[in-house]
Amino acid sequence: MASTSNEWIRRQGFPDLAPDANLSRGPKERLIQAFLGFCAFVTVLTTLGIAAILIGESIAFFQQVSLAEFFGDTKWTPQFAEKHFGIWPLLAGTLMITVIAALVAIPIGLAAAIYISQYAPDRVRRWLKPSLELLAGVPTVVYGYFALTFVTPLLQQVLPQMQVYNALSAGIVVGIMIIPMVASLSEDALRAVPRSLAEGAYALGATKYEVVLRVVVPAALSGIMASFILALSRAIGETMIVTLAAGATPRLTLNPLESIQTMTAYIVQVSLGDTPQGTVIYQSLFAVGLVLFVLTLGMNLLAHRIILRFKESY
Amino acid sequence: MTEVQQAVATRFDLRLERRRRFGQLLAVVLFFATLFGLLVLTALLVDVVRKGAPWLDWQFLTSYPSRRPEAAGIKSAIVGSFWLMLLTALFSVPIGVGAAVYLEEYAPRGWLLRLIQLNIANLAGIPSVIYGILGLGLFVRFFALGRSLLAGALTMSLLVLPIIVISTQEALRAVPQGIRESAYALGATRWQVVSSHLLPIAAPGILTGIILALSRAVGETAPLVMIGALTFVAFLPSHVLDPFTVLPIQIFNWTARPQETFRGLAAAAIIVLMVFLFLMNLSAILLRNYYERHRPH
Amino acid sequence: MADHVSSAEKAPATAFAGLHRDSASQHVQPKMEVRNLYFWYGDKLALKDISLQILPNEVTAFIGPSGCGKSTLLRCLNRMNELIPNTRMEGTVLLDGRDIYREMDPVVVRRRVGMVFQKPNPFPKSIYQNVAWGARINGYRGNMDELVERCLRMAALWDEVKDRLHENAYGLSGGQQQRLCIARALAVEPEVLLMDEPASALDPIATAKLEETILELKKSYTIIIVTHNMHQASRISDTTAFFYMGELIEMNRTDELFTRPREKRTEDYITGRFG
Amino acid sequence: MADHVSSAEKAPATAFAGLHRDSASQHVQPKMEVRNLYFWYGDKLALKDISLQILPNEVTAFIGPSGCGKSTLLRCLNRMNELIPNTRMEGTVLLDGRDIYREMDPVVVRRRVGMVFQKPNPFPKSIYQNVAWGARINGYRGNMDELVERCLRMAALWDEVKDRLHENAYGLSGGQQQRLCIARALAVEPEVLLMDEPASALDPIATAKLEETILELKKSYTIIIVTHNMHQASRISDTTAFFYMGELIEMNRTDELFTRPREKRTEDYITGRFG
Amino acid sequence: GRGPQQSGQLTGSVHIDGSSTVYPLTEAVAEEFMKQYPGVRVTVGISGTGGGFSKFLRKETDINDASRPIRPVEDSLARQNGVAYIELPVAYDGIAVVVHPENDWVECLTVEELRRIWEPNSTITRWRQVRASFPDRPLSLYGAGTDSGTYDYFTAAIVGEEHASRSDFTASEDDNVLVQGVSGDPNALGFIPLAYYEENTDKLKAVAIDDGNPDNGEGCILPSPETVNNGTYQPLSRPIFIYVRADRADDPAVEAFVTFYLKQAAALAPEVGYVPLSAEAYELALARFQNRITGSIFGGEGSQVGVMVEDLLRLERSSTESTAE
Ligand SMILES: Nc1ncnc2c1ncn2[C@@H]1O[C@H](COP(=O)(O)OP(=O)(O)OP(=O)(O)O)[C@@H](O)[C@H]1O
Ligand SMILES: Nc1ncnc2c1ncn2[C@@H]1O[C@H](COP(=O)(O)OP(=O)(O)OP(=O)(O)O)[C@@H](O)[C@H]1O
Ligand SMILES: [Mg+2]
Ligand SMILES: [Mg+2]
Ligand SMILES: O=P([O-])([O-])[O-]
Repeated sequence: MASTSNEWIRRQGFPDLAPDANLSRGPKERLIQAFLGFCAFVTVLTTLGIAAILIGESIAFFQQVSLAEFFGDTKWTPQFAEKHFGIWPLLAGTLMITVIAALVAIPIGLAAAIYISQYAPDRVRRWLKPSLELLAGVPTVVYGYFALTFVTPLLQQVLPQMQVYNALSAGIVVGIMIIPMVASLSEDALRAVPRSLAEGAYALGATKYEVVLRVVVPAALSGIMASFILALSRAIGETMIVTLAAGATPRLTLNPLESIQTMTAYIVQVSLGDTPQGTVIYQSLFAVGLVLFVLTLGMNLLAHRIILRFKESY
Repeated sequence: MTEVQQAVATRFDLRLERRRRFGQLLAVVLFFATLFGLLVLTALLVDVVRKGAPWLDWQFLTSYPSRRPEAAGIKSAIVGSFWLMLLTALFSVPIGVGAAVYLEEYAPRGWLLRLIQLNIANLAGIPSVIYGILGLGLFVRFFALGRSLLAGALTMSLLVLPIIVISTQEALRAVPQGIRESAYALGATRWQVVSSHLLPIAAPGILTGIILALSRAVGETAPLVMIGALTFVAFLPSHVLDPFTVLPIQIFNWTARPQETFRGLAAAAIIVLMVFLFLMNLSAILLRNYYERHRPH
Repeated sequence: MADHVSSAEKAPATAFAGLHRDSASQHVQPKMEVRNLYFWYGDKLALKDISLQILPNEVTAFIGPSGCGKSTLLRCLNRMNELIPNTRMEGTVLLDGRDIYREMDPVVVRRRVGMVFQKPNPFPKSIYQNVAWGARINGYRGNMDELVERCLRMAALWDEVKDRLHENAYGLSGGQQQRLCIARALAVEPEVLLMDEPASALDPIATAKLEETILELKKSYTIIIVTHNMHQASRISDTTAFFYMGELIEMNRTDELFTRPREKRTEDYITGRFG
Repeated sequence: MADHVSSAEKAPATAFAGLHRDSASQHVQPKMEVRNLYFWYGDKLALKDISLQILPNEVTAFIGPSGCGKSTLLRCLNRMNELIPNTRMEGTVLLDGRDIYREMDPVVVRRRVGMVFQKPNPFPKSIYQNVAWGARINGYRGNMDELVERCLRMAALWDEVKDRLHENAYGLSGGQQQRLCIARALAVEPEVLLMDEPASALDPIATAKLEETILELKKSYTIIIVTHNMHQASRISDTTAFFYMGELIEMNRTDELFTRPREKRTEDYITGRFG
Repeated sequence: GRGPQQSGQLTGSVHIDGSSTVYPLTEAVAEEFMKQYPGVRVTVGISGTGGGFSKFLRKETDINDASRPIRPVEDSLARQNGVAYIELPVAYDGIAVVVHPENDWVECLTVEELRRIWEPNSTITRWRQVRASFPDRPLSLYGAGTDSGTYDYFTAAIVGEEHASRSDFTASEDDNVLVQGVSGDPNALGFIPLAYYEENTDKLKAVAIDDGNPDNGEGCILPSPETVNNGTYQPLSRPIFIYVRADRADDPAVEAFVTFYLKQAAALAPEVGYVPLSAEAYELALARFQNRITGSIFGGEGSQVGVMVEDLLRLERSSTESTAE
């Protein structure tokens, strides 16, 4: 009955339309839809590819190093004559960097977000936010040398016992690098708080800071939390800054003045280094990569859950 | 004062002066916290410019790398970065925009869509070294592309894909629903709605995302280190399977050299990279500002 | 039995015969027909067992308090409801006797059943482009300039814009934009025109102009208009349907319904006791 | 001379004397007074030379077609207009004879002139917290539990929520949320309560409850309510002001205005000829 | 076509990867080579000796830069993959033991003292424990990254076993970072490639080494190009290499490059901070290349400490000549 509409058109005296040329399920439409679907599928393939490569090589690694050693040992010395494959020193290094970065980025980033979204005049805001985002565009190699040749000597004047490579300055600079991320995402969350909430508070005779700190910020809290977590997962994955400034000494320590090694720095070290392929040391790179992948995956899932909660709340 | 007011005054202690002072203090603190980020950026720039400016001249921009700092330049790195960016755009833009269009406008809502969405959000947070591992295993080794421009660009494309997808989705979501509805109500097919209305209206937002994604690609070092990008390349690539070098790799290499003078070169190369990134970001800012002013209501 | 939605009346033929028994159009074939329509947003039932008929070359008004389902029903008439995720529909909608959900392509349905929305939403293109676009994508082969002029004239907008056809449509006032949207809808030459509170964003003068336009259009089109303004409904419509909380309470000739409502709720509503 | 906005009447004292000549409240001091108020959004004039007076312990209704400036004027009465960027105001607003823009702190003004918005906007906190918050920041020294209960009772919500005071306010229905917002406003013990279409998001039952609440509150507060529903205005208000395109067309005792409008435009509007 | 080529007409490409230590020398050679042979495209990458070998043995590169001889596991992989290689020493690299310039107590250390400091599970944490005459100050140790050829060789030379060392020292893959470290710490003791010391003599102080073997110079010897070249700075000087894939050696571009390399290395090595081999050694190496002699002069056993490549090459030459007779 495809011709009914044509018949109708003839009856109605509108000879100029060709409605059947334009169907929602025509071959052109199908082809386009298939291509677009494929594009979306590429993102799935990427994840599968990463998982396949990391898991594939990690299996070879875990055939030689037991899971019990990997998670039980407290030393990570694959390149020494006496080899230990305990992931904890690398994890500890990574977490220390992340914690220090968080201590820098969270207060400053949040303060900047609040300032930009609630205090800055509109014109200032339009330039301020992107200028801050410029900080995120600085290549991390540059940050790495900044940490090593600027921040560390500066801090050593206050803390003379600090080593040249240390978690502290690397962590601080990683923190600086993720400030724009915290600021930008938190600002989005703050601006997404309906104006009506702020107005409701003002109408009760609240001053600006009461509206901002006690109504707007709490209302955006889950969005803000999500921005923290996303920024921290970026800190966990940061590579060049820690490679350059935090040293290459896997060490299970809580002293931020000492040199440490993170998971990412280890991966770069091995892939740039002397290690022949096929050895257990080389394979350890993938095992560490897998841990890193799982860790950031966990963080991202957590952030996602928080964002979902946040969307439902108004 | 009326009676009512007096009655109220006994029950409320407004402490207006204190509240106002605290509010002012907070505003100042917030302002300086914001300033801090900009100050660090300034310190970083000053530090780099001080070290690099003496080396920055025409000869530096138009020479190949050399063992002698006076003769060394970043011609091949600039061209390599440029090609890498172009090729990355070539792969990531159609796929990223296509994926976003599919997810926003075509995909049936449901668990599969949510899963893909979650996956994309997650990809955006995966460390770039891991993309390097993927690129090495997949493009360099499995597809035997070697350490070519193509392998590098494909790796970078995967890395920036989520950025493009997410920003395109946001731009599409910002298109007023009324535009979609009225176009469909005229008997348009999906693709007609997407191509004549949604993409043009969302274009500034999409472009902003693309610019940010590409500036990420230009500044990244770790994934290229992982796939083993080359350091000394004293010729310009002539096709996509040619070897290449890029600015961050050249910077990374120069900073590791024993001679102090090479660090000056590295700083000069950083200036070039930063100017480039600055221009990219600037265009993104201008676009976004334009967009905010000219958004259909 | 002028009240054609009593629950006993499930057979549409009867319903139809019932409704227009007293009108001149008794033997006219309905242009559109809705049979036992249910609609859900997620789990929430928004329309409950709606059956009604729309006669050709008439203006039918849908009235009822906010949230009663007027817009939802309107969207079901040209499959625009399918664009809203997480919704479900049951029942049948016929256009010239054919099932628009089962026998027709949605693109074709929407071309034949045009729609004008509550908020004017022109495309961010020139005035000319706004009108021409729909015709172009539908493969219009005639003279485009003529078509644009004809549609703008029908929408009573031509004189105001004829010198600025290539300026952006966003430069028009709200009322002009709304009439532009009507011209745009007319350019694909629909048979039925659905209008969802088209005057709600307009000032009184623009509203008056729009109402004139509607009365003019009625000669060639079948028009369904949603309005929350009962005076408007009484001024321009031939038939009025009153909805309340997802149900069709009463549908009748407009003068009849406003002067002699059969249902208590209709009366309460039109006399302003709620809403 | 009951029409107190005729352009000859710039002197507020005369206007005041004029308005209530026929009412019992002739010698009552006005609670609020607006003198020659102009308001601009950017370049657009939204209010033009408004002068009027609000009597204590009365309900004053602002009516008029959409966009006529009702909400804008309301915001000028407690300096909420200052939160909208790119706006400008001229003229004087007095509260108990004091200029709220020149002689008072905006924080104090807003505590004394409370506001309830068109769309219910509770804080995403518990019901209890919603009511207590405003009192707490304003340094309330009494028993908070008592205050919360009293306010919820006044807003006719206590019985419905007394068992779930510590649940999130977002779990309430729209009507309950609106009444919660009223309770929240009452908790800072304002003298004047501004309500901007408080019933527009509500169903008929919730609306009826709200109207009862307003009539109850009138005993202790001065209330100004914006509404687009003329029936509502006639049901609950003592005085009604009709606005049209930024101007105050007519203000009078409600029964008077609805039965014997002095202006043609008022009559057209209340009889539904436009809007 | 192995006939003499007009240098300007020669085309082709040479892909090199591998050690970061050898990189500056190879880069210098490539730069000069491409001036003379503009038609040949030489690329040099850095992925470490091990990473370079893994590419080399997959036939992804033509030449591998190596800061140590090939390892047994790599050698067997080469055999498995059917990759024959020509091993060519190209220069010496010294490893300097350095301290902070304000350090006025240490001028010379013996290999035995260094061993006690660096051996696995060493308990030495203060200078006093190294030698009684040293002050009682903490000792902080800096060393090349554990994944570098420098670290491999240092441990082999000092402790006697590759990768055998204490693990509580500050390591970095980046030698500049080590320079920063030692120059900022008055209690530091570290080891770095000689080139990095030579560039930073104002910030660092080198320690002389006494290997207790009078045959190669008596007593304490300071690191310098001469002492490395004449074999008296022992045991902390080592040869660095390039490995050429035998199946690519006949490629005119590769052949021209390698020949150029061996002829120019003597002149270019000092420019980039390395110590040239003796003229004889370069001749022997060139002969080795021309004769396409494959395999490692170290027997595929990895680093050997304290040998001069001249000696090994001479030895090999005489043995091949004797078998040829
Ligand atoms: N997208 C949606 N998702 C969920 N519920 C919806 C959605 N759209 C409408 N509803 C609900 O369906 C019911 C009918 O809505 P509809 O928009 O059809 O009402 P209406 O009669 O057009 O009202 P109005 O006069 O306010 O436009 C309402 O209760 C509304 O809350
Ligand atoms: N934030 C704003 N920026 C610019 N113009 C505004 C703004 N808010 C209101 N206006 C304009 O000012 C005029 C008065 O608006 P206002 O909201 O006071 O009308 P209203 O009488 O409350 O209408 P409604 O019944 O629709 O709420 C309108 O023309 C409106 O378009
Ligand atoms: Mg509606
Ligand atoms: Mg309003
Ligand atoms: O890069 P290396 O193998 O020489 O350390």
